[in-house]
Amino acid sequence: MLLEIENLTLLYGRIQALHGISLHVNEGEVVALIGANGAGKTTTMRAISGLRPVASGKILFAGQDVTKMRADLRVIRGIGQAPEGRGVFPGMSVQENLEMGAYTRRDRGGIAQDLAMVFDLFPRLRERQRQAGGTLSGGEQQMLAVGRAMMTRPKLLLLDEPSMGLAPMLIQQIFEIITRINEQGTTVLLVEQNAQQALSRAHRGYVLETGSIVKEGSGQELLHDPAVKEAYLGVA
Amino acid sequence: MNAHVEKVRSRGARMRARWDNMPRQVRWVAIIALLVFLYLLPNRWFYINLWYFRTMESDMATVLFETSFFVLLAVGLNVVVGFAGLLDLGYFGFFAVGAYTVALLTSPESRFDIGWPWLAAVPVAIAVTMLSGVILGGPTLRLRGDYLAIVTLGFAEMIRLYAARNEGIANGQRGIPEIPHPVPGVKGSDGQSLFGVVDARPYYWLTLTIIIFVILGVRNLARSRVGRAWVAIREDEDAAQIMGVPTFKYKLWAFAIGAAVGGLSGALFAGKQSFINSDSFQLTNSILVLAAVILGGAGNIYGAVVGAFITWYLPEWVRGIGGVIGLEINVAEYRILIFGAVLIIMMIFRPQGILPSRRRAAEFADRRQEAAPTEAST
Amino acid sequence: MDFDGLLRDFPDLTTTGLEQGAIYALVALGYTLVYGVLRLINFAHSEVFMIGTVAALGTWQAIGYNQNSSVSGIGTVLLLLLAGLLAAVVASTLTAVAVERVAYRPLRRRNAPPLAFLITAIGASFVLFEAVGLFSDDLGIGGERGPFGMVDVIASKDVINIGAWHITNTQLLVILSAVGMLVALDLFINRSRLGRGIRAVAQDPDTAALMGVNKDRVILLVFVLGGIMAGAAALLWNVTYAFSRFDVGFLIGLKAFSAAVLGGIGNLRGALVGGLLLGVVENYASGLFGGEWKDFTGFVVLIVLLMFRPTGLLGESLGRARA
Amino acid sequence: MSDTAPDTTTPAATPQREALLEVDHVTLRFGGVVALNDVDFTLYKGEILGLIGPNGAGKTTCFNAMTGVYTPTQGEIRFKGERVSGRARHRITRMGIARTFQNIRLFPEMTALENVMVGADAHHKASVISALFRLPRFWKEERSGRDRAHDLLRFVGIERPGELARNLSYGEQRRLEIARALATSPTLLCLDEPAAGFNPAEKDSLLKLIRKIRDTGVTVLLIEHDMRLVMGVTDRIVVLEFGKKIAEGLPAEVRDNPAVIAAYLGVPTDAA
Amino acid sequence: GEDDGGDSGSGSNAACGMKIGFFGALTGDAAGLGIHMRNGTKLAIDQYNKENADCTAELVEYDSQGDPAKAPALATQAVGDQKVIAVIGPAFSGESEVADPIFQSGNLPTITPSATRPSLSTKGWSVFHRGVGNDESQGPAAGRYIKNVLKAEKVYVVDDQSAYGAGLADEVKKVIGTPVGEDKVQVKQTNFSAVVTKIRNSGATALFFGGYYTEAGLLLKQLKGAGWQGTMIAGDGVNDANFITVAGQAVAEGTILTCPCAPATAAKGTFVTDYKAAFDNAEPGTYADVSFDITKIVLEGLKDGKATRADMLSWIKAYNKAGTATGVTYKFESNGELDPTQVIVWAFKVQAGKVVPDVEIPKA
Ligand SMILES: Nc1ncnc2c1ncn2[C@@H]1O[C@H](COP(=O)(O)OP(=O)(O)OP(=O)(O)O)[C@@H](O)[C@H]1O
Ligand SMILES: Nc1ncnc2c1ncn2[C@@H]1O[C@H](COP(=O)(O)OP(=O)(O)OP(=O)(O)O)[C@@H](O)[C@H]1O
Ligand SMILES: CC(C)C[C@H](N)C(=O)O
Ligand SMILES: [Mg+2]
Ligand SMILES: [Mg+2]
Repeated sequence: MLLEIENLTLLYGRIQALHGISLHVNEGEVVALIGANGAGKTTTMRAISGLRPVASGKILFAGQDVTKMRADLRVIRGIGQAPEGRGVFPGMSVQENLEMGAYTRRDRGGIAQDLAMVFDLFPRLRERQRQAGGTLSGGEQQMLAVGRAMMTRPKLLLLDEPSMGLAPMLIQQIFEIITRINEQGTTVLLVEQNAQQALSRAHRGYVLETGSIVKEGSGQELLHDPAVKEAYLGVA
Repeated sequence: MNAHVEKVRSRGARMRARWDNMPRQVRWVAIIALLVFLYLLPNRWFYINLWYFRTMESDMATVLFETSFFVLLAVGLNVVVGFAGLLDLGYFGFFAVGAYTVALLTSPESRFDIGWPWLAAVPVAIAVTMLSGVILGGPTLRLRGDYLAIVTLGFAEMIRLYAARNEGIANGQRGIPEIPHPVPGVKGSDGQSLFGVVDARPYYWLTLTIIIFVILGVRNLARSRVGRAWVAIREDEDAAQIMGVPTFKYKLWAFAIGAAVGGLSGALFAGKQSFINSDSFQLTNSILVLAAVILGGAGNIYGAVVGAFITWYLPEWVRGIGGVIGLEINVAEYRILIFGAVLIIMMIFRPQGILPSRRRAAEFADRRQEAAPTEAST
Repeated sequence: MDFDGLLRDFPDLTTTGLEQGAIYALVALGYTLVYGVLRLINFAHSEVFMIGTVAALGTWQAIGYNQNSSVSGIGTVLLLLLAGLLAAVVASTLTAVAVERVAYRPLRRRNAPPLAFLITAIGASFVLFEAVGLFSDDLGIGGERGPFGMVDVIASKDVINIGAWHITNTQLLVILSAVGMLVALDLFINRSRLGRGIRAVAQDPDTAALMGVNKDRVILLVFVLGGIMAGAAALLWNVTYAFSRFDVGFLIGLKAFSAAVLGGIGNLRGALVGGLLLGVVENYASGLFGGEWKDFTGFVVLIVLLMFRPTGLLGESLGRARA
Repeated sequence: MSDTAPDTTTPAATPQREALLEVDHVTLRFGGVVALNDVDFTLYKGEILGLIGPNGAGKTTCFNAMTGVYTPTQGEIRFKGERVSGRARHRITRMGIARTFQNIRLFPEMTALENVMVGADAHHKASVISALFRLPRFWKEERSGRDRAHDLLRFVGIERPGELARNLSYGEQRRLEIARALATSPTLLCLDEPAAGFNPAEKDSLLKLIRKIRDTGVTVLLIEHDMRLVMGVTDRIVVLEFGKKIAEGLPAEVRDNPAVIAAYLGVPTDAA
Repeated sequence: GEDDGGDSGSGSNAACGMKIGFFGALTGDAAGLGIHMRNGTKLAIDQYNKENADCTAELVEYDSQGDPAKAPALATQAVGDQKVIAVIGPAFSGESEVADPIFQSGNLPTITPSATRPSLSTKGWSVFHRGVGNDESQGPAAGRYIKNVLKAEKVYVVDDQSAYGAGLADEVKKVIGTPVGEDKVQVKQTNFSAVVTKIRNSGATALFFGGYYTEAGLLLKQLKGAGWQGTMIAGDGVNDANFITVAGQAVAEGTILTCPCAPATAAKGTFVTDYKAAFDNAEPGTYADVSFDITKIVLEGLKDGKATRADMLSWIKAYNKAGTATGVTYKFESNGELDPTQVIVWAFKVQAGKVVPDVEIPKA
């Protein structure tokens, strides 16, 4: 098990956002986390990457307890994230943003190779190499955020709604990319509103409702679960 | 630790709720009692019984007067910094404009030598200060955040440096002496003018009364569309504009109102002190007022009052504490040092201020929760 | 207005202005670095500088050189410079780090609102300069709150004389070292990995953490860099003016902060440009209108310039571009 | 308030259409980047117009030009026959254009109710003086603004008016943005990707909300990448690519336009 | 303070338990000057108290830091304390302009040992007395010294814009004619590069500085650093050992300092030895002797039973006796000025790191 979460609770001021959730991700899997607005998906991601402190519970990564570890140290351990809201460094060029992704890496050769790969995946970014991140369009920033997370070469890649704000054609593409990196050996935890796509590509999935996990199963199981269908797939 | 802070917060919230829930009459009685207390405070027969509270080394009434005009300044600056979110580092510039206007119009030693009575000069001083606020704000309020801070600071320094010049109308470092005291017509029981040199009580009463009126006015503004617009500007100026808030106009209003209050306190200061020179307007003073506002809790009028009280009264009170606790050292000398340390400690333990506005209290409570994990790994 | 005088003195006013400006610039770097990363005006930075001047002075006195000593021999000069530099840099850096630890870090831990930091910084500033003011008598570096005279390390001599234009050895030293330090710092921030980390924290601290940047270490580093620059500035100040006082940081701090804003706060090169410009403009104003207009004109230029270039001469660079 | 899906081909195609907003050959450059290139279209009173196109096509830039954030390099934008650019932003709002943001920009430390009241204040006249002395006009406006804000919150479905905006969930925040924009009493409401981050069920309720808004007489301009939503709610669609308009027409026409398919939709499996 | 009344219970009719204020800079940039005067006053009171152990007087210090802005609060405090029967000071002209009107309204008599701005005696303050000559004697004397002794042709004049510095510079200019250049600096200024450039390039061989020692020291240091070779002349505000501390010995060497007083180090009687014994072997500084003598005026008044401010005021006005330290006969004119026949002006010189008396400058 690469990631294991036990009984996690998290507070925002007086609001309890997570009510003791438990989930796990096995090495080599794509796991999808779906749920309505405000269900706590992003909150879960932030807890895993260490951006928010948890109130109780445990997070184990590769067998090690990382519950209280600083976020930057978790990155070194191998957790990479493309955050919700993209988090592009507005004053850095596209290229520098991508290089930031490789901040903890020392292998120059590997970095150059990955940079080329990201540019191949998103030709738009290559065109805009020197443009400041802050002036990119919404979708361009989304590409940058995903590309940058890939540059960290994580063991576990956390993607928070990577398709948000992308044009239909690109949505298709981004899911293909996710499958591809997974095949190359990266484990992926994916939060998506596009549940159809997410579940059909995921090995397993969890459904989150108001801070609790209400369902789990293989991607296909969930995809065909009538309740899930009604709530998240929009097949009325 | 966290649990402790949580408790403090909820205690504050609980007290606030309890106050809000009290019957109207009870609240009125409490307010009136407080006011009576404040008006009685500078009388020797009254404060002499407040052993540890009163100032031991300096004249209580004088300290109270100084504190009160400092409170007035804080209430004015709170409009600018606390409500509209404009960081003004040069608030004393307006204070100086008010004081100099009065001095020039009233003092026989001024270049104009027209010798107006103090009372007649006050409205002019307020108007001139307001105008100077508009003149400064007009071209500079479009600047954002910290740029505005340095511009206001520069403005205050410009006024001070201009005043420090010998040849200017402000008489340089020599300043303008012999500014008349307020309302010479009003006589005290001894037949002397009530507003004299030695007895500071009338000045305190005058300032206290003014503060009450200013607070009422500012409160009305804060609880209106004007106040809402200020908060919106503070939160997200672009969004406010697009929601139809004429941001520039409201910022200018905040500036002008703040300036007017600053000018008014400058006028009071000149009338009491009867002398001003450029040294009375050092930058440190602006910074002290700002510290008062933030210490008290920016955005809350009563916070500003409490903050200003602490900022001014505490160091004066510390002066006399050496004798009380039986220490040989001259505490008076260390009072600024102590005050600096108090600032740090207070802000560490109550970063949102002593009496934060409800809004900011809530904001802080949430932010605190969001602090990221800090422990390094094993 | 004295146009003839200005014309006559123009070359010299320029060099002395650059000399003063170079010191402004080095101190300005501290403001700009901290501002760029934390979006806070570090009010205590003026004291970081002041402590540097006092430390160098104290060291010199300890080695036996006071205001009445005369220094001869290049060896002694170098020794004094080195000892002074070491003392100033160490003292300034320690002060900067102490300020971060005492006045900033606890607040950061609590996610305090930005204005709170302003106040703790002001508090720290009060404590530092009051302490030096009160105890300088006991420390033997000057009377209580009084001026501290000190040894003139480098007897200044004209090294370049072109007509009416004199440049002294100290002026050359001050200007060149300031420019050199800035170039080094600029390279560090823009080229090195740590430098990129600093910029990342400046623009988006949360995301920077997701890239593996240790925020606390970056912030510490920023204070250390600011302290080093302030320490160097303190030494150069001592060499030029051979004088200090408990409140000497106040005006320099104010000017340096103005210089940082003038050049575009958060922008390193802006700090240099702003500092030099401010130094020179003030001198020209003194020449033209008289010494009493010096500081006044500095602020006028600042305000007028900001009205036309609202983010300073070179704009912001470390910080977020505001989209 | 009928919830039946509308026949997308019929409405608003009638001839006596009154132009509300004219984008008149607008070009906008950022240095070398041409974000808008001679874009030209008209928005008619009472319709819902969709603005779509690939990422970076210039849609948000177009919004920004309409709301006074940017000034066109060439060409002009007219609202009710009057030029928009060059006016202060708050005046543009008072002319009747309101918008939401692609990245949510509420006043996070104000309550939901206060957020909406700020919008409602756009048309209030009470001066600083009348607020200072609590003159009758102040009370009148304050009461009507509050009532209107409560109505709007109910309209968009937010149940906790006293909650701070920052504590609302993402979806609620998006709806609050709409309520706040509506409070300025706009004739034109511009929505920038309002469904981003919504799941299909939530998108459905948004779709109903947009129709409800149109039924109150407000014209709507909608940027959205979700084709089901766009096809389901808009009357007409304008398509941008690389800052140029490449198509304009009824939803059905646009959907089948080969240029649009090539540039934007891709293989049409995804679109509902 | 608010003590209970002191009991005047001694045998004679002397006024007991009264306070004498000293008003001047005890800390800060110009503290060097203030401290010597305070010491002179303290010495006088201590001696008095030793002789009258059963009926003492108390010294109250009002540390103004020489800052006019700090003066009103302190003056008000002094006026408010009815036990304060007279004030020695204020020491500087700037603070006098501010504080004296307040003393006037409290009818609290003052004798200043040092505030020399001429106009102080023209404001109609009946409480004002000056124990030395004013700058109408000091300024012209300095001017004559520049013309007759230094024989400088090209003189530059700089002042610090203070009530004292600017006024003194004006008096000097009246005598020396048009200077080659003039400039103004600010109190607390530290960088004088522009002024330095101007002075150096003007070709001036002498500089008159009107102001206090810190700015003077810094200015001179920077001037010499820039290669200027001329001589600086300054008034009593610079006449203090601290000037040399700021400027450094080498730089200060040869500077001429005036004072409307005689050298305190050569004071009469036992003053110098008493002073050294009382204050750590320190040499008495400028005006220490004057302060000592004028304090004794007040002390004699107390001894004579003057227990109210009004009585003390008439005592001072009627006083006519030579001081033991200065030898000057203290007799005040109706405007508070010292009897003009008693006014002397000395020139001092910095030599080998010390301020030493040079010559008494002859009148006119
Ligand atoms: N900074 C915050 N302060 C207070 N409450 C918050 C904060 N961030 C999120 N919440 C609340 O926590 C709950 C979970 O939010 P979260 O962002 O994790 O949801 P989500 O599942 O990612 O939703 P979405 O699909 O809208 O992104 C919501 O009720 C939200 O209102
Ligand atoms: N300030 C700017 N400087 C330079 N280029 C800019 C600036 N603002 C936008 N651009 C560029 O203009 C183009 C249009 O951007 P815009 O935000 O309008 O796209 P969009 O159609 O809204 O895309 P999306 O669907 O991804 O949000 C983009 O390529 C963007 O990089
Ligand atoms: C102590 C003296 C130097 C004071 C000076 N003569 C003045 O009038 O201010
Ligand atoms: Mg989310
Ligand atoms: Mg967009």
